[in-house]
Amino acid sequence: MDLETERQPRSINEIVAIIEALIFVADEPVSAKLLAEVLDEDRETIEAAVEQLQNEYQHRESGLTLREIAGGWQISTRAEFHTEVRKFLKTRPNAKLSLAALETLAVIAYKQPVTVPEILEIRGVQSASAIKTLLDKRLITAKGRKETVGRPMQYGTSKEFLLQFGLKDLSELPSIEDFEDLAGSI
Amino acid sequence: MDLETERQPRSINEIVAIIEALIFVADEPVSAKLLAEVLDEDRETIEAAVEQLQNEYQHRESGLTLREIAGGWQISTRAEFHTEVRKFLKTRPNAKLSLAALETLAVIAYKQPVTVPEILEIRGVQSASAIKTLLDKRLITAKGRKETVGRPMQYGTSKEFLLQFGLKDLSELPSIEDFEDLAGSI
Amino acid sequence: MEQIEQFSFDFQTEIPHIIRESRDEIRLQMGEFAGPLDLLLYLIKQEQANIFDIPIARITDEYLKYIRLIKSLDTSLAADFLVMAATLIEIKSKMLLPREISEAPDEEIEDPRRELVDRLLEYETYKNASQMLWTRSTVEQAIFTRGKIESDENNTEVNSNVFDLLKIFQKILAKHKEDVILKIEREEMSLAEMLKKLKAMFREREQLHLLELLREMSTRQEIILAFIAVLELVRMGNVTLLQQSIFGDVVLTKSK
Repeated sequence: MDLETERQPRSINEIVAIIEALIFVADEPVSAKLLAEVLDEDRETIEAAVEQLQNEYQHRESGLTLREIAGGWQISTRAEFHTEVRKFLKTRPNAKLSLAALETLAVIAYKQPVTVPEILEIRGVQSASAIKTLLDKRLITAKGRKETVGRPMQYGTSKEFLLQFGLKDLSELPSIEDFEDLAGSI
Repeated sequence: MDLETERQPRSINEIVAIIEALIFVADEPVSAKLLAEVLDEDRETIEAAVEQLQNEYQHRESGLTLREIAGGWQISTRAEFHTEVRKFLKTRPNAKLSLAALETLAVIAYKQPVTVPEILEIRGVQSASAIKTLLDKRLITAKGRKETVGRPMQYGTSKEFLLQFGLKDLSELPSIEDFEDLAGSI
Repeated sequence: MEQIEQFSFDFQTEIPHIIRESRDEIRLQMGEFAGPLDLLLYLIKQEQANIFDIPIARITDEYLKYIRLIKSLDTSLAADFLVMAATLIEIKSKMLLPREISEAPDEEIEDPRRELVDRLLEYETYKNASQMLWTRSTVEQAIFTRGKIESDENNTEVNSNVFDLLKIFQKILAKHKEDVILKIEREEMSLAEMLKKLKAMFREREQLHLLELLREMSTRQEIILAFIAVLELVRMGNVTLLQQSIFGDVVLTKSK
């Protein structure tokens, strides 16, 4: 099965090119780990190659960009061309989340794993339909049960959340203290 | 609606970049004619820009190539990397399931241990190939025979199932009661 | 691109607010507040009050005025707004009570507004965070990923999570239920058959409780038939009806 053993060592440029091809065919962001596995190269080589590829994308005056999102690498269009892309695809901007859904999402993002009663406590209002919307949009997902009376379901954000909000991972979210400091001013 | 009229004339490099973005987001090869329409530029300008873009792709040592196919332009991976690309496509996570397999999995998850005739009765359709897929993906496993006529095999979910769906144990599967607060919205 | 949300808003232009038409008339502008805390926060800012020293009487009055405007709000949400109204009134009344002269004057007296202020601050924290999320998603909407390519052909497959399993299972069960009902309806019983069935029952025993009998029936149709059959048996003098107490069970007894 494993014919890889007899292959020639690859040059860094070749690795960069293969990585570009793989990131392109993938239908979701590709982690450096997976790239290392498929190419059977060590992690440092892959990371150096990805960095080189990203530099190339930055320096070419290109319509595309390579970015890190949801724990992996993805090629996407540059934001500045959104008017033309949208005109071409004949799409309108996505329907935005309602205020209630956004607030609920913020609570879930920062408090996860969190239960429905805990969300109610913070928002002061039933959040059932907002939670339903977020589940339907796959922005949140189940994160086990809380070991308390009734073992309520806990919710947390999903990979789709990272994708739709352009985050590498949750640690990229600004810290909640930043918003705490803003509260009560005015 | 048409705010385009007052836009600044674009530089050739900008046109090249936009064209790259449009070809990238398209589901099908994009004709020069369509590009000219969307960009509201004349055909010669577009053709010159596409040629420039193609030159760039040829001269970069890239994993991608720009090719003319079926009367339009398309970005694809370079043929020489097909081994790696194929290997990569095979490694994609196998949490993806057809709807039939997903339905069968849902029945098995919530009714386990359950036999093939019982699944047939609940789903109302033969589920043999779906069961085979689920067995192949190790999402379900045989759980002994049922002591009834014909002693049919019973199936249940596997450890791999828990892993892929992010559950600690089966009690973490969401239940209908979990959605009673969300009721009315589901 | 799927469009799910029915209403969208824009943080910069569509923040809900109240327009004061005259002294007693206020009008709600743009959508609904996301909850009672949202409304309260708005009113406090409107009054240019200090959140750490809320003029509780004035704010409560404003809040109650608004509550009257949202009578039409769906009941589950209205309840949460009313709970807050009760809380405000309670705090207001506590503030009106003369402060007892404390035994130890240095001792800090708990401000009745304290808990509310804490909740408002926590809520506002998340509200600010949600604005950040809104901005991020707006930026993200300007970025596109590649179109479909050949190797995507297995995209009929869905990436699933546990909620999909539950939803699908519920759908299957719902479909199943319909099938069962259809099957029963096809095997509809006639009045003659029901009479026969009842007579057979009375061959074996002297008495039958009506409720018990009706409970044995699996569909509305059968219950109605059984009831008519009982009346028919009474009419023909085959059984007598006896109710031992008002609202008590009715006992059918075979006539001698």
